Amino acid sequence: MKANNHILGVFDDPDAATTAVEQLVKNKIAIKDVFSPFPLEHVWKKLKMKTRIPYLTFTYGALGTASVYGFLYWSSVINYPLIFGGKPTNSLSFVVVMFVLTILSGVIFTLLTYLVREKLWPGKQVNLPDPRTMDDKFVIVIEKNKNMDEALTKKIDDLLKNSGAVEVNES
Amino acid sequence: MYVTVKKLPVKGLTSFLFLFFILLSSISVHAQTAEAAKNFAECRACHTIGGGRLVGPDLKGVTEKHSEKWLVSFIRNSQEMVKSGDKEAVKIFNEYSKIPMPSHPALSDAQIKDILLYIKNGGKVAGAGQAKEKSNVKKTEATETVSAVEHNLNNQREGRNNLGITALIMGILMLLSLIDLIFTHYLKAKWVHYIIVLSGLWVVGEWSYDFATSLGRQQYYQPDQPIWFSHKVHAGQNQIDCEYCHFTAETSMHAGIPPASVCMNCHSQVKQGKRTGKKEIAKIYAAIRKNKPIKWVKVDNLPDFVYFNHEQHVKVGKLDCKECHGDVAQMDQIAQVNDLSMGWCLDCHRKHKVQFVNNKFYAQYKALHDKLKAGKIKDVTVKMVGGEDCQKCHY
Amino acid sequence: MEKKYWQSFENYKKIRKEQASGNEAAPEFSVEGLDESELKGKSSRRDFLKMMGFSVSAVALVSSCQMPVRKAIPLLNRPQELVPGVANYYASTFFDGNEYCSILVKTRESRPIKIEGNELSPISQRATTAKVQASVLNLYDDARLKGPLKGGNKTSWKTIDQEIAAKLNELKTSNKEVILMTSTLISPSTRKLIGDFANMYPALKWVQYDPVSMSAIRKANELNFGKALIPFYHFEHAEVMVGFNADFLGTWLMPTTFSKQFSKGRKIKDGQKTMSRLYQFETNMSLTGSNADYRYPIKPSEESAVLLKLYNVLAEKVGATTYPGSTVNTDVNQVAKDLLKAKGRSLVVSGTNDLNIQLIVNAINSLLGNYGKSIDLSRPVNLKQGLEKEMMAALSDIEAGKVGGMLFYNVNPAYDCVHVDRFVKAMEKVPLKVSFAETIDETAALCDYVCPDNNYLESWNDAEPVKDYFSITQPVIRPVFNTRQFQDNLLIWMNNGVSFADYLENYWKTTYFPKQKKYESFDKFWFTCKQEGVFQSETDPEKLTSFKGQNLKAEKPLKNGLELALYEKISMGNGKFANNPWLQELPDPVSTATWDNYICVPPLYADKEGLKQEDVLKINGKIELPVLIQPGQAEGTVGIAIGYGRTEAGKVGNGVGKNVYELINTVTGFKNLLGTSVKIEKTSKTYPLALTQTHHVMEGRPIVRETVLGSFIKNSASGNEEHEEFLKNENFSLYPEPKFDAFQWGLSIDLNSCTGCSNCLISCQAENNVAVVGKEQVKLGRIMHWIRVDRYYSEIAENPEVFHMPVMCQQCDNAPCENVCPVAATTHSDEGLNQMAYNRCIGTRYCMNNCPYKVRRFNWYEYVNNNSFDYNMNSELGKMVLNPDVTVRQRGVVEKCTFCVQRIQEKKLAAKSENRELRDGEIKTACQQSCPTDAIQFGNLLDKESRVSKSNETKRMYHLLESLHTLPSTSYLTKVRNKEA
Amino acid sequence: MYNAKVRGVLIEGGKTYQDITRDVLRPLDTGKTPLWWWIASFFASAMLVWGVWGFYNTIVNGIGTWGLNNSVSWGWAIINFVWWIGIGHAGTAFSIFLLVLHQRWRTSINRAAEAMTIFAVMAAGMFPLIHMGRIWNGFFIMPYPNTRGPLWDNFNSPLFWDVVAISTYLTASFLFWYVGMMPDFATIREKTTSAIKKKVYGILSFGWLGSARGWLRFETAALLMGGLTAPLVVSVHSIVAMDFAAGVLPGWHSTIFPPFFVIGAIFSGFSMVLTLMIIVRKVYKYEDYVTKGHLDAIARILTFISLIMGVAYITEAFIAWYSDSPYEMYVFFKNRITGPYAFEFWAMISCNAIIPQLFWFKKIRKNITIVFIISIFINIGMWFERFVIVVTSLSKTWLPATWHTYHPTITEIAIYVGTLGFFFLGILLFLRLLPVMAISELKGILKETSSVKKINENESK
Repeated sequence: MKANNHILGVFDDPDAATTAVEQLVKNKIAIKDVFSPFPLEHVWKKLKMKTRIPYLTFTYGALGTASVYGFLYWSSVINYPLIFGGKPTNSLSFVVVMFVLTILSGVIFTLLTYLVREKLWPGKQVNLPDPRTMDDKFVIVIEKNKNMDEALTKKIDDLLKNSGAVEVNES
Repeated sequence: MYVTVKKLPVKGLTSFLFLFFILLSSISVHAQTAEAAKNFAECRACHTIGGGRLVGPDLKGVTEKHSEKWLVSFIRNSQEMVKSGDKEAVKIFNEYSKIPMPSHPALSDAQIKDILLYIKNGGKVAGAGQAKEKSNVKKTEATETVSAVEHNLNNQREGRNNLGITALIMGILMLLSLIDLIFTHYLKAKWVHYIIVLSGLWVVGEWSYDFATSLGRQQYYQPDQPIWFSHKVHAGQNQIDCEYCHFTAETSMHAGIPPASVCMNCHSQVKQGKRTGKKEIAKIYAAIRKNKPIKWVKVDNLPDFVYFNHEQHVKVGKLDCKECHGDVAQMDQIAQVNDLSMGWCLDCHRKHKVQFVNNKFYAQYKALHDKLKAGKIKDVTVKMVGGEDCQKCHY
Repeated sequence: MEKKYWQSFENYKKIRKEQASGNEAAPEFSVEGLDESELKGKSSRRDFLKMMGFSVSAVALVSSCQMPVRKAIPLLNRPQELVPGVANYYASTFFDGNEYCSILVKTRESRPIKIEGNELSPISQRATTAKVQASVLNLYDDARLKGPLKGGNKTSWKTIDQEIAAKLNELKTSNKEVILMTSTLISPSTRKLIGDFANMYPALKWVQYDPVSMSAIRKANELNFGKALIPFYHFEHAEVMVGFNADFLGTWLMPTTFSKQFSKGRKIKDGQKTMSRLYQFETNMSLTGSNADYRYPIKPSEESAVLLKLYNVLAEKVGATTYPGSTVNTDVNQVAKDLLKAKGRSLVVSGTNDLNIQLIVNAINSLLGNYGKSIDLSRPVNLKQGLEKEMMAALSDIEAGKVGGMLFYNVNPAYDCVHVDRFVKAMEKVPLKVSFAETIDETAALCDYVCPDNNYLESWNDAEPVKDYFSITQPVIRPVFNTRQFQDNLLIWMNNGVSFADYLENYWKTTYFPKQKKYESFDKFWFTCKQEGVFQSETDPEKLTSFKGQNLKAEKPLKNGLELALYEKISMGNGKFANNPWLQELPDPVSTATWDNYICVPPLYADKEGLKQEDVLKINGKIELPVLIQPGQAEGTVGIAIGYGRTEAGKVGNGVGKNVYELINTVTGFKNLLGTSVKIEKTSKTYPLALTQTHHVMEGRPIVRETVLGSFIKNSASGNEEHEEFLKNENFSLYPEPKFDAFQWGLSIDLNSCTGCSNCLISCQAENNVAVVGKEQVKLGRIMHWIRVDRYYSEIAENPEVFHMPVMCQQCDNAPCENVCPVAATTHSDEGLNQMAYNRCIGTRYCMNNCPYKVRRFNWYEYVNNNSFDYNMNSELGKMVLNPDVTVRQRGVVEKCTFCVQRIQEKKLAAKSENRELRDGEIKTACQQSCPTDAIQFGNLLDKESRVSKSNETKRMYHLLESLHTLPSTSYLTKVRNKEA
Repeated sequence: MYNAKVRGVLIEGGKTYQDITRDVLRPLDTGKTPLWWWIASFFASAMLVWGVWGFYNTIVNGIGTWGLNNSVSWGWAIINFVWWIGIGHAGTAFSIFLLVLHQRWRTSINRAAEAMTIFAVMAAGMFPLIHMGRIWNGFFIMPYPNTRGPLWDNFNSPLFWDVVAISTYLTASFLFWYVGMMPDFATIREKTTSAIKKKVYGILSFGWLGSARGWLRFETAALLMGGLTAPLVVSVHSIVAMDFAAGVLPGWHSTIFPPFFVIGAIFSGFSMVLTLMIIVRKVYKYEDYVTKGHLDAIARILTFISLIMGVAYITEAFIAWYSDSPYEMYVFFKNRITGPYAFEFWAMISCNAIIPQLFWFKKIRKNITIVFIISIFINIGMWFERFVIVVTSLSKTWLPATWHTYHPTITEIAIYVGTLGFFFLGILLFLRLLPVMAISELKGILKETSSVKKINENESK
């Protein structure tokens, strides 16, 4: 984040942070992001955040099942049919393998999608607005843009303060 | 045991195909004469036509020297004639150091006459003359130069080595680029790293797959033999039938390595070769003298848990030696051309047709016959009669 | 393709001639890659073609993944009939001094690898015994001598010949007695040769000596018929057989022949009304006893009394003279009734070597008019010619110092003589001691010269087991070591130029060739004899004087005290083959014990004395042996097997079990295995016994299904109700019934014919390279045999009914084992075989768990080239016996019966290349081939005409554990006992 | 999902967010390793080394070094395999079931439980490997493209299902576990003083930010993975059960097995969790987080499951009797309830079905020592159950002639002890190097629980 163009409202109580967000949204003030040591569901609601990962997961599962059955059928019916204990080659017991591998593909690809979407990878460099968010502080980040005049800034400060921010920093 | 009449026709057929490959003849040949040529392939062990004396006399003009009747009976069984004291016979017998010409009870008069015709013809199949001329020319060249087959082999062998080297290089490159990517950010353009790594993975992957599959296999294996023996000369130029030396191919699981005595059939006379002079042939005599059998190096090896039977494939399946051993007639030094993997066997078992109608044995496969009649299947492959079962080869 | 192999015409002619004579010798050359002893061997068809390279590597490289350079070394000159990779069969004869069998020897790359019975022999009729089957392994025994020894050190034949000849002449001049001690010799030519030898050395005294004697029978017949002979018994002509301590199916006289004959009367078809009946009075539970319809445990001391009682009952009925006998409470009336019903169609035999008893037996048989019918005096049996008194005379002579030289051929008195100690001491007095033993046995160890004899597979010989029935022994391989045949020794010492081969040929030319009319030229005759192995001369038997009755008396049964009954085991016999690991590991058909002898104790006695299995007892304060509680052992008796406790047998046989020959009963002057009274005391020790079976009753499960003749006649499906039940809802299954085209291999086992002789086990072992695992492993339940002969007792412990059931892989069509193998190592073939790919197996052993028949075997260790398993597969020589067509399994893989798939493939190929259909009966599995009672049938189930299909059609047919719906291809036929319900 | 029902006090001692962070990170941050850790690790490693000997002996000499034979060809190896898999069920059962069921009290336990799962499954995985006769050909079990035809595997074989199921289970639960730890790694990254730890945990944390959107996706992904893995908990042990149920053997061939095994697995898993957590909370002084309430909850569950087990045993026996198959009857009544293996059978019954019933008494549930002991009894009992199933059935099957008993050898014991060593070593490393409890999740529930506390106090007044 570039320096001196953010307002950070620091809270030490999740509910306070939530109310602050509520206020800001009400006043049509764009919130860049909220950092917290643990998830705050109300904040998502207020900010109307959504994710489409579940749909993807379903697709992965479906594809997984199909391809696994495809392989099983090809290998044991077409490619090299062998008789085991008088059973038909296209056996009912494929279900077991299909079931398990469906789950596997679901899990792995879901995770990958998540990592990609979040742009997370081992050794990624980060700098937090405030390291304490990893411990006990909740920080609301508001970006300052050129058309943001003194008054507005002041208003934001007050809003944050009133809704219980322990400190409001510029950075 | 002795020649059994019922054997010959079968053998005839294989050698018939064999001849076709040898002559590379594009034109269809009249069966009779073609068969004569094939029958003569055996005579070639001891006789030439205008090529000078071998074990037996040069047959050029023999048809003028003797009456056809005499020749026929002589070829049928020379020894009887010698015993019966036929002058000419005895004379020839003594002249050629009392080596009797083996009898051919199985050959019909017609066949023998046919052969004589072939000899008269100067060893040309009537009609296929041109073709044969050409092929002869080709072969004489081939002996000096490296034949296409061998060339091909070498390429493949080299190809494998090259792949190995490339893989090594790519591996090193990958390592470097990775180091650079993480620690020393020397190259700024990241995509370079990615490309190197990806292509590296590809090459190394291919190489390791190739390596893994060739484990315990020896494709392109081409050991040096105790005697510099050229199949190109024997099978190629002199057109000696494979089964002249590998005589048990139709009676046993092993094709058989010829005893030195078989070599002696010709080399008791042929004491020197075009390319190696006396040196190599002398080794045979040494072996005989020292009573030490020649230790040939086995080229085509199968693992011990695989049961392979030549009789099944050569006699029953009517496969040509080539189909597994490659075009031996084009190789000086024999190499293993196929990887002899289970997959390779099965591919053939899946494609190759069995002698389903020709061989009475298969009459027992009622259901298949019905299918065949009903036209449900066009032909019967080995697979359909259990060619994919484990215990056809593993027990 | 003959034309290719001649070199010069001389050679060519030679080959022609030799082919006719079947005895060619191709030019000599040295055999590469054999150890020095073998290097001396000269080349011929009968050589190791180790240089063939393939066969041996099949063993050595079974598991190696690196590719070694393999040499393919051809013969320098290839003999005629040898085609590498194709088996040759040669007719020959097995005779170990005790047991006779006409055989075919299967050779591959000129190595003998398997013994089969010879169909053409009227005596053994394709039957073999376990010993015969296993004898091929003796050829490859490491203990065999590599060359002649003098005073225990290597020496050359030259010195041997010179010195011995010298010594013999010396003795001749000082006319000291020279004793040639041999086993019974049934070879006419050898007997003649010995005669010649004796003419040259008049001081020579020839003693035939049998460790287990049957001289009493000869004596009795001498008294009754004026001729000391053993008649030829015909059990097939007897509807009622009564055996007294005669294990004629196991070890007595000619078990092969008798099993064949016995089985003829036991084969029974649906609707058949009659079947032969066997009564057995015996002390030990013998194999024969276990097959008897009625079995009476009796003490040895009771036998004569019981017999006399039986005689008297019969005599009264037919009004012959009766004799006063002592009282026994064994009931013989039923036996008598049956015997009288079947006059002339019955047979009474006793195995006890006791004159009184044999006299009574003869008397009974003559009462019943069995002579000339079920007993053939005109064709006497030449086995068992040894007479105790000769041996004793010899012994006393030696002790008296009259004897200057001893020659031992095929005998081992220092081990199996009753008076071992006396004998061994006496031997010191003898200046010249020569042994012709193949190995350093106990006697050879005492001798100063050992002239190793050839193995019988390396020898020329002939045999006349029964008068006018001849057979040939011909070498199928050149001597592996620097050994020489006994007869050749004699010939050389007689410095008579000919070799025994020629001697033999001449003898036949002069003696037997005239006795036939079929062949005009001797060459033809001789060729056929060698080809067929047998010859029957066309002389009509001479008549014997009629029966002269003798005074019969019976000894008084002992009231108390413990009586000992020694017996021969099927596997060990008299102990000659003790160094044969196959035989050592062969489970006794009755006790299922391997690798030991032990004291068989009757259950009640054990309870009374508080004896447990494996407790060690001391007999007469000397010999210590473990207890084996043996149901059916007669009260007041114990049984011990002879043939154990060898000290000089070799690495395998040494110190296995204890030697009990000294306990033989000699009070009557006859060596009698029965009747020594012994004292036993309990020690604190225990000794582990390796039994292959730990549970002995069927728990009321329908495993062996049986019925009695009575109810069988009413309903041939009786005893097989379960099967009817099963048929009602057959193939009640989710899946369609398996279908096959052309072939579906099936095996059928007639439990009524099967005597449980365990011959098939060894045959299978030899055919399929089954490993020997040793006592500890057997004890752990890891025996490798592909066939088990399960043995069950009925509930009554004192005298149980016994069931024998061979179980091998049942080749199920719905095989539970196939479903569970993760790597597809075991699948179903299109010929209905349950196939096992060893090289795919990773050894999860899931299939073993899931096999209801528990016929799958796991290679718990590496059994090849492993010093912890120092048996035949751990020596280069021993490995020569392996069948090159069958993979030697690696450690960690599961193996099992394959229905001898290699034989199936072989015959199919033969049919293909001869362009014809496969014939029924062409394929014979190893077990089937060796079965002396033809209990096993193998063939194509889809061919409704095949033998196996036919035998499956009977109402007696059922599948083992059929309720599991595994659909086995192996079927069983119910056992029918000829009993009153 | 964070506004679920409040369920009693979960975190005691009026902790603040900082307290939580500090408490959880304490073991990681302390510079020098405590003595008890070294001692424990020493013993664990010793066990492991002995196990390595066992492996060596087996691979070099062959399976013959075990007590198995032609009739009983599965023994301790398979018993232990099933036993470990069973234990491996707790973690996932805990975190995932309770996550999906929105059970808040799991938060202070699930991390440890999952770690336990991972190591238990790894330990279990060793047995099928070493159990193979030709381990060097083990790769045959993978359907990889090859030059043998290509020859694939037998997809009908329960053993093949095992391979698939267990590897899947291991992968899935590991990923789930790791993802759960990412925020905590980030916390360590920010809190820790040492540069190295900052670097290492930094890499491990994948650059986690903790932004609102991040949390949203995180929670969704976690829930999805959890939801997907949940069926595995059932399927894995059902499949293991099919190893037996698919067999024809009397005593194996029974439809009750899959559910029966799953329950058994959770049973042993929970008891193992109990065992471990009691130790951990003592050593790390986590009484405030892993409260008596937690233990009590687990104890109640165990009581319930043990009842189910009891019923299962009775059902088995009843069906055997009801089927009227002589073979089944024999196995249950002549070879288990009585016969050579009676001891194992009754040990199983008493440890699994009878002793846990003591949990009915509140006193006992409250007495940590007794709870601890009983939990160990259950583990033993479950081991015996597997022994009874595997060995008794095999030792006396259809044909009495093939009956044979089985006794383990020192090698088999060594291998078992070795895996125990491996397991404990793994747990010890986990305790030393990773956050033992899910920090963020604890923080997530802190507020409500503390408010609950107030409420309770008011009520109690």
